Amino acid sequence: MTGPAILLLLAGLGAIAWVSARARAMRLQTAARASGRRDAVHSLPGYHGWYVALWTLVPAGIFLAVWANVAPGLVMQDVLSSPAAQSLPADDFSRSAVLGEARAIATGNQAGAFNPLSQGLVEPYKDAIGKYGIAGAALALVLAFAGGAYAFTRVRPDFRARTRVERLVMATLLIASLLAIITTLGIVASLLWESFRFFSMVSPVDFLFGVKWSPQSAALGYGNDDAFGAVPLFWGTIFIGAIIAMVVAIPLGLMSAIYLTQYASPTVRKWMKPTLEMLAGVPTVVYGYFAALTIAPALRDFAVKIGIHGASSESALAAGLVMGVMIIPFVSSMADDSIAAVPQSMRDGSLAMGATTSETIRRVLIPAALPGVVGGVLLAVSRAIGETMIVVMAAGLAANLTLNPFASVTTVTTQIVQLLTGDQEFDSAKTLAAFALGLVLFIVTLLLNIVALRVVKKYREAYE
Amino acid sequence: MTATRNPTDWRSDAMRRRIARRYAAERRFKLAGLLAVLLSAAFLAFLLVTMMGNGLRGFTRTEIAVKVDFPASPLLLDPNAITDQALANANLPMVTGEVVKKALGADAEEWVSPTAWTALRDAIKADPKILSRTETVRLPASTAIDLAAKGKGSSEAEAAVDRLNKAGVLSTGFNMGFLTASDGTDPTQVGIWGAFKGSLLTMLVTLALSFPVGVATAVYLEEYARKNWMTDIIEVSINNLAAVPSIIFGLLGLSIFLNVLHLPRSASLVGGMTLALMTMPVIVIAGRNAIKSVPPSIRDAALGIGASPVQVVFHHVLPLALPGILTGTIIGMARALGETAPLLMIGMRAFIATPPGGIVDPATVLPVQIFLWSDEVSKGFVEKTSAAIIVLLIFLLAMNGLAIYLRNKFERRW
Amino acid sequence: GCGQQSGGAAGGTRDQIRAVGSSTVYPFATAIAEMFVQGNAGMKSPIIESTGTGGGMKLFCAGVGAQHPDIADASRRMKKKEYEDCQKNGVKDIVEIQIGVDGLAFAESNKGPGFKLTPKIVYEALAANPYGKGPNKAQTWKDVDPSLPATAISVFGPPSTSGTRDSLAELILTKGCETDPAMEALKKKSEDEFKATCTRIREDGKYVDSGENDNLIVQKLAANPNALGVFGFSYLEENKDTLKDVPINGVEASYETVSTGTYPGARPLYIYVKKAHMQAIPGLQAYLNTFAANWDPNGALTKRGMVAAPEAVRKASAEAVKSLPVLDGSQLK
Amino acid sequence: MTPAVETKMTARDVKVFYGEKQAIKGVSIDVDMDNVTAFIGPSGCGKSTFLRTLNRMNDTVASARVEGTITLDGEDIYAPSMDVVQLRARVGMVFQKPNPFPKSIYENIAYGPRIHGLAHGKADLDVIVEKSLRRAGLWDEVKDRLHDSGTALSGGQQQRLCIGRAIAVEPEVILMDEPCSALDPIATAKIEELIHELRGRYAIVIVTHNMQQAARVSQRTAFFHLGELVEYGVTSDIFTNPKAERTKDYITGRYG
Amino acid sequence: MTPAVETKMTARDVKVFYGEKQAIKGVSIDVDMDNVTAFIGPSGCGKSTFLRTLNRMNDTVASARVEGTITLDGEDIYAPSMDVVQLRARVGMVFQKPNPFPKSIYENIAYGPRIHGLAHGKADLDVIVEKSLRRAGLWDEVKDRLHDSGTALSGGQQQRLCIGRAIAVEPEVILMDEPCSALDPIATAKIEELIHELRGRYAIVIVTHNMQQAARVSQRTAFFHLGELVEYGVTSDIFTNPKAERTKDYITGRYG
Ligand SMILES: Nc1ncnc2c1ncn2[C@@H]1O[C@H](COP(=O)(O)OP(=O)(O)OP(=O)(O)O)[C@@H](O)[C@H]1O
Ligand SMILES: Nc1ncnc2c1ncn2[C@@H]1O[C@H](COP(=O)(O)OP(=O)(O)OP(=O)(O)O)[C@@H](O)[C@H]1O
Ligand SMILES: [Mg+2]
Ligand SMILES: [Mg+2]
Ligand SMILES: O=P([O-])([O-])[O-]
Repeated sequence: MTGPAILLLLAGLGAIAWVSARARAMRLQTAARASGRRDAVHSLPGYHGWYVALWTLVPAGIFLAVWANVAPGLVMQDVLSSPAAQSLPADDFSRSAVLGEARAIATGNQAGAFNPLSQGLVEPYKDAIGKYGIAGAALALVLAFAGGAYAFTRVRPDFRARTRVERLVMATLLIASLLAIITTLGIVASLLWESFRFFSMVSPVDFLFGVKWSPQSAALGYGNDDAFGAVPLFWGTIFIGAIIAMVVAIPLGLMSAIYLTQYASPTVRKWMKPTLEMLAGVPTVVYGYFAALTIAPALRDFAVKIGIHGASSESALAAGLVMGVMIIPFVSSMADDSIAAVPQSMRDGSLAMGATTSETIRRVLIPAALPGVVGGVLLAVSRAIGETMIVVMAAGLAANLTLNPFASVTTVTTQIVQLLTGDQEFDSAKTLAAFALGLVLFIVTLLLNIVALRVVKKYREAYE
Repeated sequence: MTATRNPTDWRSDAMRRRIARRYAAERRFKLAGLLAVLLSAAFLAFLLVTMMGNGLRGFTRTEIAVKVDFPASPLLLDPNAITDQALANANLPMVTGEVVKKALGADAEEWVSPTAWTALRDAIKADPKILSRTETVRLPASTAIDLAAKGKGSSEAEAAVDRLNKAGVLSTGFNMGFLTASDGTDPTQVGIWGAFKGSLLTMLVTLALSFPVGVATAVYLEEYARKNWMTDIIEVSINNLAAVPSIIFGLLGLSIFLNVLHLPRSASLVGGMTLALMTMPVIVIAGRNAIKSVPPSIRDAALGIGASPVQVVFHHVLPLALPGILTGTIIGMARALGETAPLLMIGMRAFIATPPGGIVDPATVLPVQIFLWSDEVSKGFVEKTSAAIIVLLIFLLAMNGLAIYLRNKFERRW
Repeated sequence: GCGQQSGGAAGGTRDQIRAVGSSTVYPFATAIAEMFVQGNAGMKSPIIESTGTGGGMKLFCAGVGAQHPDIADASRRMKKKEYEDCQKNGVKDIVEIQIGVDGLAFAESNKGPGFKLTPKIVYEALAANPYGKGPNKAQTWKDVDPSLPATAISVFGPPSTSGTRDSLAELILTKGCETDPAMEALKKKSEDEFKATCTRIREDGKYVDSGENDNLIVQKLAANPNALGVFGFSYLEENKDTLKDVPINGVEASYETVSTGTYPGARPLYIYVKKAHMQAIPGLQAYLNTFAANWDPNGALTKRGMVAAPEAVRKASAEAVKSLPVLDGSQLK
Repeated sequence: MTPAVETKMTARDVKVFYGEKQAIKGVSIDVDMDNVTAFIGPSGCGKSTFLRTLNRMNDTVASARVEGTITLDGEDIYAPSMDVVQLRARVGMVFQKPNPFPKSIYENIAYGPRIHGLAHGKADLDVIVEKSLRRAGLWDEVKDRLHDSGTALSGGQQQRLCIGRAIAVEPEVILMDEPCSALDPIATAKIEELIHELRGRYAIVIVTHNMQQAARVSQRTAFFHLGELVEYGVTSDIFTNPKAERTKDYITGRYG
Repeated sequence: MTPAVETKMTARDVKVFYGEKQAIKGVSIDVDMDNVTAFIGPSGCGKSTFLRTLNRMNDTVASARVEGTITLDGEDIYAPSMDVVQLRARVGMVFQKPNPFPKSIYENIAYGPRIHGLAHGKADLDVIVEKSLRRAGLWDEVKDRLHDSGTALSGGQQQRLCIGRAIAVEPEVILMDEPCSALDPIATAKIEELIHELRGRYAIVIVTHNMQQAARVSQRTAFFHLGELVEYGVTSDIFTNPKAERTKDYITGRYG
């Protein structure tokens, strides 16, 4: 029996269970209600239906899921004990290649064999798959019937079916929310594990404090010593994401938020706010393309014109500038929220003293909203340093420690992409370095985020 | 206490000057705000205009009308047995070259696209009887001619365009192929359909995974979770996941989905799973805010007449929060649709010239296609890249617009 | 679900050809892929990833089976070490096919000063440790050779996983290095030390490692008139309107000089195929045939900037496509 | 204090804590069937808190903890065997701010009967809806627009809708927490009139901050102060002749 | 109604609209120097709205529109030549909920003098701060912690701080909108005492929903209802001998 067929059958059983249990509950309840006691009836008939249907479906479903993982092993055992399997090659690699091919042919996923050995195994495979398929289906059906029957006997007017069904709903919700933890753990585990392997080749001190970054030469076999000093990357990341981008984004974002919330007419606000939000909706690959093709050459020409000869066509400034623009809506929406969270009474208080609007904003609203704004800026920084495509396309790969915005610097994310695209050898220090960089990036953004949320939360509480 | 102060003389000159100064500062401040808004908007406009300027040309292509005398051509085909394989064996590229040379001169072979023969093939397939007569077929021009016809070509190509124009065989029209074809090597022949379908499949996986989980999590946290250490951990995890750089999710996808679980490389399935992890926290946070904004009085009302907590949520809270949740979901999906970096990590950057058939087939997505084209050698790709960007932007802006519309429409003041 | 089908045992299924490797070969491999699809009705398009020759070799040699690529594109010959790696992982029967020739081109922007270089100049400008005499101090081209302009040295080139980089080391840097007789002695003394001295490139930002995307280098060069770029000849051909060639030893890179081998940077292009995959992957043979049908001097590939191999080599390669001879590892270096 | 009427609910030594903080400090009270009972007292004295213990609405406040015994028809409502959902159907509640569901008027009333399975078929439900709206004194005003949104009604109508909604599930007790404080005088008068009509059919408990209102609608008044029940008795006695000093001070407007 | 005292502000036929909706329907009133004037009336009758027209705080509500004439010392405060910034300095305001700025106590008081340039140097400012805090009856309680945050004070202290803040710019009129409604009885008593002390130095207008409070602190009372000024007169008259029926009903608790 095939997978879809058995699933369809189960679904049908579930539907039957639902309908019959509901009908039975309805009959019983009508009788019970006649007794007049209010608590003679507990749940709506529909809940009885769900209760029985779930008992029919869930155990059988769980069994099938387990079976799907166990059965291939059993099939394999069966096949291996067949006479044709005796001639299989001894080494694991070719052996599993043959078995895999035979299975693919048996299940119709592959047309013909290119290894003659596998042709002989196709029949045993087909037999075994058929045998265990039927066994699994039968067991599932038995379980479905047993579960359904058990539940059906419990349908009584005062049976608390709703409570049971709701308990399952709650359990499902809880499990869903645990997924967030699992993802986080997955990230941490994968980063930690690969980074651990990296740090067994390269000392963490060299990595964190070294000033020379040249993983390519390490890959060429010149040794790992002092090839993985990540300080220039950190600097480049900070220079582009936390300095240049913020110099653009903070004033523009903050002032936009102030203008739109405090001065603009409702019509202007209604149109300009979504317009600015559009800046956040433009994908970063577009910003990257724009930075690399339009902004960077223009900046370079400009730099050369004003006499900076070393200007690179992949300057930190181009990437930072464009990234700053991308960040504007983040800053402005955080600033907007923070300013809006300052109680109206503060504003009234100041205006009633005879302060002008700008005095009120500068001397009361902004100081009062400052924690929120700072939190927002921290979030924006964390966003900027994790941004990848803009720097991959517009920033350079040269690991320079420089203060010159027209020079080329490289960033952590650029290097991660660089190290991992293409070459996928999982035990060279070069590949693993990407994970170490990822770990640093993760930790830093995590800390920034935690601090920012703390600050913002504290601030919110202050006005609650 | 010192001697009582005199009442302030608000009419004194000093005071008047002071007030004038204060008003001037007020105007300056307001102007600065206005400038900030305008500057930001101007940047957006500049970006869009640049993309449009480059990209609109990408939606058109230049064709050369060539008179083909089929019976006289070196084509050995039986009009009654036109199969794909027969066409494939007929050496059409060579035939096309000959035909073009015959019609337009010895150097004309360079003027049509290297894949121009497909136009010939399609013409024969559409009407095999064509083989017995002379017929004009429109062949796509080569990149050089195409660019020159659009005013961006080299001097030689421009001379050729002049000649063709004089002969009256050159025409520029809407490039349907750009919407229906997939990746390719010749810019005049590429299209976005493959990448677009890849995006679609990827988004489908993302949505199927992140929406139910995200909503369930939001409901649990907002409505049922008691405040304890576990809820705290869940909350912190979600808030942090929302801020984790996307590339980290790529690393996760690479090391877990590909290297541990051995899921297929470059597939929409893995792309979708990776992006789902990224999108889920966005949905959770939006969902929680939407749920939070449903006033407690509604819950009280339902509880007060004997609805169970689960009924309260499913009958009242969720329907009311749905617009907010959908808004958040659309925004999250829009972000996922524009995402590039994590997908590079899991190999969705290969050259794939046929659209994916399912979620386990190798695929690429629109933003990655843009990234790949931006690195192409041929200059014809510049306008194609911008054109693809326009398509992507239209989708994203439409999604964001929809979200804003939903938000405004259903924004309730309780 | 899917993990069990495609992973686990090596069988599984894949009905698309998968090729990885050289960015130099990439445009030709994709062009062939396209023709393959058009010429073979119903075939799915091959998947081709540009990872650089070295990166491609690593993926290629990782094993036999659906999850490993069928073809490695290379802009240099397979190295002995890579061959051994392949053998270790069960990739026993490898077929080597030379598809054409490429030139390692040096280029500058059309607005550039017009460099004229020799391997010696290049070596002295780019080596990390010229002639083993300590770190490279040259800042401007003039420091290297008085005939050159006093602009800062700035060379965009491919990364270490790339065959182009290997070719740069082998065809140019080593030649330049060997102009110093002391190096001969060093070579005899220690092969490793010789290699390090002659091929290691400086890392102080003068040589800018620009990733696998040669096109990016092209764009950056166009924007930066004082810089030099190193990449495959086809890229230069495609961008003649913004870039111009920099002659080496007075020889310009052109179709003729490369194909005849008079250009010092000429190098062969290869593809490597797993014999074990020939029957498992539908269309693999047809894909190779498509290559063979298009690598002639007036074939489709030369239109895309590849230089056809000499007649004899083409004949041998065509034969290889038919008979699929297994590569003998002992010939490799 | 010991009238010869049927006692519907009793509370004995009820204490309510919000976390550490005690909001109700041992209150004992009897609510009987034929009277309207009013809870008065200054803001924050615990009137709402105590009211909400009577139908276990305090269960929804995570930090709240209730001690003592409360019975409905002699049955302990905090006993594990008590099903909260049923309890709340039997002890209905009307809130300070009218809170109709953002659904049609019809659906507002029909919701309760639906989830409790009280109606068999559409016709049955129609009957329940009409009856409940009539009892809530709203039928004539809304009978032509049953499918308009409940939130489109005026405040006073909304509050009557909420009362109708509570009535629809056939409760035995109706708790009202300042049901008129958000309404204008005319709407207030209507609700007060409605309470008069409902009296006797249901045991009614009403919290109010308006002493005049307490005097007008109730027969029994309980005065709370700082979480304690200071005085409980016949309404006219409390207002004309309060026994406790605190009650007197409150009634004469010394605080609150 | 025509006492022989100095009239500080006059309002003539003032109408206020919020968009379409009219909140004040032609109110004329005189506020004089030596008396405390109380505005009473049920919730939503327009007390706050009218109060806010007196220092043009309604300008900050986009939808609000004011008609009629209001003068301060005979000068039309809605005339184009009137500078709002000055006006608000001259007509100070204290709000319902204490709203100190989240700055130090010192800075809260110093804010007004600073922006208006009333102090010349630090010493001068110190003097102003001390004097204002003394007048607000807060000096002794806070003199040792002038640099603590103003929000760390108790509610009553915060409200006195807000009064001190208003005083610091030497206003001529002080408007108070239910200044005690968020305070406990003891803090309320302190504020009422303060109002007594300030009387005569400033023209004071106070909105209150507590009639006892109006009776205690004011000499003139204006009763508003549905946007109209129903009755205005000497406080004791209004409370003991109201002329209008509505006033009487309100004072005896018939509505509100
Ligand atoms: N959810 C809660 N958590 C903590 N404390 C609470 C909560 N609800 C009420 N309280 C506190 O319990 C006390 C009694 O509150 P309650 O709402 O019962 O007073 P009330 O008499 O109804 O006042 P009001 O007339 O203002 O409605 C108050 O001190 C209040 O602050
Ligand atoms: N910003 C506003 N926009 C629209 N309507 C408003 C606004 N502020 C007040 N109103 C309306 O104007 C009317 C008078 O309101 P106002 O706040 O002046 O009343 P009040 O007498 O102060 O009441 P309370 O005692 O509740 O403070 C009310 O109907 C109110 O709803
Ligand atoms: Mg209450
Ligand atoms: Mg008011
Ligand atoms: O990409 P390469 O050709 O330089 O290996």
